Amino acid sequence: MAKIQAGLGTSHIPLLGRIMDIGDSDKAEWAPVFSGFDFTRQWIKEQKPDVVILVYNDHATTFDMKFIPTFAIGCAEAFQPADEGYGARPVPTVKGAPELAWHLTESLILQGFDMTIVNEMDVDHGLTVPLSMVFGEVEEWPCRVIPLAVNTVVYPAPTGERCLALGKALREAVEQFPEDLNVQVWGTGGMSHQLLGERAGLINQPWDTEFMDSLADDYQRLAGISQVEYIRESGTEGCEMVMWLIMRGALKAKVKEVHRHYHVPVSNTALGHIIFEEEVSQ
Amino acid sequence: MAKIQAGLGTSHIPLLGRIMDIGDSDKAEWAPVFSGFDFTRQWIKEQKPDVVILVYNDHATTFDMKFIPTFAIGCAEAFQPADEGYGARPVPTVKGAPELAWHLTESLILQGFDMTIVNEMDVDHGLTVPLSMVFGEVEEWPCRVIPLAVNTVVYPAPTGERCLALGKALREAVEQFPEDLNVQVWGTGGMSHQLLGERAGLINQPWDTEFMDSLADDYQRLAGISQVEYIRESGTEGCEMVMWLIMRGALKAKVKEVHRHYHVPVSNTALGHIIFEEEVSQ
Amino acid sequence: MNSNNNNYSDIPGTTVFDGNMARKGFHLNQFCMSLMNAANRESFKQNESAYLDRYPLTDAQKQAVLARDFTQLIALGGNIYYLVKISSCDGLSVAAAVSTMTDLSTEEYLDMMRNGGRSPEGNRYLKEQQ
Amino acid sequence: MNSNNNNYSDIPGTTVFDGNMARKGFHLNQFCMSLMNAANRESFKQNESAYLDRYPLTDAQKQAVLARDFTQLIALGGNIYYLVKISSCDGLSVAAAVSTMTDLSTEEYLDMMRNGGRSPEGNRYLKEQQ
Ligand SMILES: [Fe+3]
Ligand SMILES: [Fe+3]
Repeated sequence: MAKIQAGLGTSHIPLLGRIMDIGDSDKAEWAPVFSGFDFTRQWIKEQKPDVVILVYNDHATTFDMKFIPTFAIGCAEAFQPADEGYGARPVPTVKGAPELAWHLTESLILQGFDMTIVNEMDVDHGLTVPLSMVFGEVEEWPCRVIPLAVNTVVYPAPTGERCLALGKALREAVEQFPEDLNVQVWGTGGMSHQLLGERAGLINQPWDTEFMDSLADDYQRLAGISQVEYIRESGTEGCEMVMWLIMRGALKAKVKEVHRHYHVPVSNTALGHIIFEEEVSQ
Repeated sequence: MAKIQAGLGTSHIPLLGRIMDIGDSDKAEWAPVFSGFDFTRQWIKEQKPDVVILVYNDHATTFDMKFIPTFAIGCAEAFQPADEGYGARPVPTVKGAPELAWHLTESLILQGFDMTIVNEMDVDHGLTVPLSMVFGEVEEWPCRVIPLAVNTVVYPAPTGERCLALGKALREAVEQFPEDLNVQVWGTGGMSHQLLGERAGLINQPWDTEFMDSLADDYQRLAGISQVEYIRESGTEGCEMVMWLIMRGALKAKVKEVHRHYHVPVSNTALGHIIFEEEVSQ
Repeated sequence: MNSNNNNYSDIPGTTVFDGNMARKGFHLNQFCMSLMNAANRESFKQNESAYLDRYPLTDAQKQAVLARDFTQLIALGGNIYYLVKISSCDGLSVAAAVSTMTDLSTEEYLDMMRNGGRSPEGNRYLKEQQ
Repeated sequence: MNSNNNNYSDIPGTTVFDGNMARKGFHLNQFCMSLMNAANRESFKQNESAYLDRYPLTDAQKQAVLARDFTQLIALGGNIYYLVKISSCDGLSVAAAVSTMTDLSTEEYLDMMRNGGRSPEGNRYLKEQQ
């Protein structure tokens, strides 16, 4: 049977993709950012996930103002890195896991989640930057990916409670899939940032730290944070953190934090990264 | 405050729109079909709804295989009748109710429904045929309409329970809207029909009758019917009946059936139509 | 006949348009969708094969479109709401297209419908038909 | 400044992209979206006004696009993820575009970011700023 035993949270800052793509990630000035992923790149080689359910938000790339799905699940065979206005990122095609994705879709809808099924889409930095940060520069992504796009662009985003519940339902669904697959869920986005208005550039380090401190054990409280509170405390784009709650919901109640990284700033944003493992029962 | 005091269920059979559009609806052969709406056309003049939340499914018109939303709510100012392959129906533009629609969207998402927000779309026979059946031939539709599109084309459709819950949540949301508006919810689609395979043409009259008999009081049981049971008993397209449950969920527990009409066949389909009123507390 | 492999595969003469079928039929259905556009319908009518070559369909799918073999098109992942865009293009009614999948002629099918449609009796489970 | 009228309208210097803003800015944002296409970017650069006339924008929206007045564009319903498609087209970084909405120069803004960003202290409620 398929199983989930680890999850990961990370910001998905476009600038970091750009830096990797132009070959600057080894430069000393970026060491404080990229060194926080050294552990991760080793860890992922040991974990060898077969499939990553990658939770991210589309940034006006595949979805425009016509249709704005709250939760969209990518069931396609493959997803091309999107041209976000300066050509597509020179990274490999993202291979999907359509059998598992359709299984999840069916299970989630029957569990009462109102998914939008996506059979064709390009994926933007929200999805490809986490892959780059975790896997580095590779010829092929070493796992298949199921994109799970969450609306955080148009108010309101789904609530924290709803995201936590979606994570739990995802786990249920994964555990019913007959193939032996090592599945990970990644929550991406955040941490504090605000890209507009006179208040642009807001960063709330204590808030971000508190969020990461609470995610292992006190996640029920985090799920109660409203979007208005996220905006007030951590900026208009701070509500992307609900996507980390989907990852957390997909893991057991007891998890171990095996890695953490926090850095301010990357362009307009606070970068956060965390890794959880479950204890594996033998 | 806005209120809901009546609801209506009806099939949305494309042929009936066609018959009206070519001016044949007065012909004797169609009397058994259209006479069942005589009561309705009088009734709607007395009811004068300001807004109808019209629950229907898109039939590969606005949504293709790329994006398939489970629940999509139309927030646009207006919706054009779609060209479904032989020119658009010669009926008026459908005027939206964007303020109420956005209010509902926000409320539904905060209540845990994962809506797809739609800001531009054409509407097919699923939406315009019920308008024609109820209002007849008019220069302008006499009310505004919020399209609520439900996926019933790709398996799985949302469950009956989920649809009933969505109806309840819609009522909650409507009742919180500050403007004095008379809102109706219409559930459309069904009844038994199957448009494919060796079993095409399936019609289950006892099943349809039982469904209409149970909708006022025994709707909880109806909500437990699985899509597989709908398909087995009332044909592949029979599961459109879940959309009537959204209408039922939006009404009080106690309702009065004030009208019913049933006719077999209209082309491939059993036609069903029902009207419920709530008792108005003075 | 049906093309599914699931808890609805015991329903006779019925294919449920599920994820498996949707995967098989993605390009076939998107081709059908293109016929919603009048200019595309014109191109298709002028040279069906050439038009079909614009889409990455399997040979079996192309043959089935050319032959208007709806039974086969359903088995190859076509969805009926998409497929009727082909028959509309041909000027056929939905009922006429649908009837070709049954063992009845269109006239017999319409007669059956006028007489109340196909009964569910004996049509719920494959095993009833053995 | 903000353009909302809701329970988040007491947050200083912040406009939440809600239904009201989405309605106001629908065509403005769809115009921005069109700049994802290289040929469209070329046409826009060649004659901005003519290109803008393809979209049913208000005069104020057109003026604000021409003036690259992001503060105004946000107030008129623009969403930042859409608006940066204009500044990308100009070859500006997101940070440079964003900084124009603050009372800082781009250099001062980048300095503030390097020093840990804008503090939330005093920036949570309008009333704190009076
Ligand atoms: Fe983001
Ligand atoms: Fe229908």
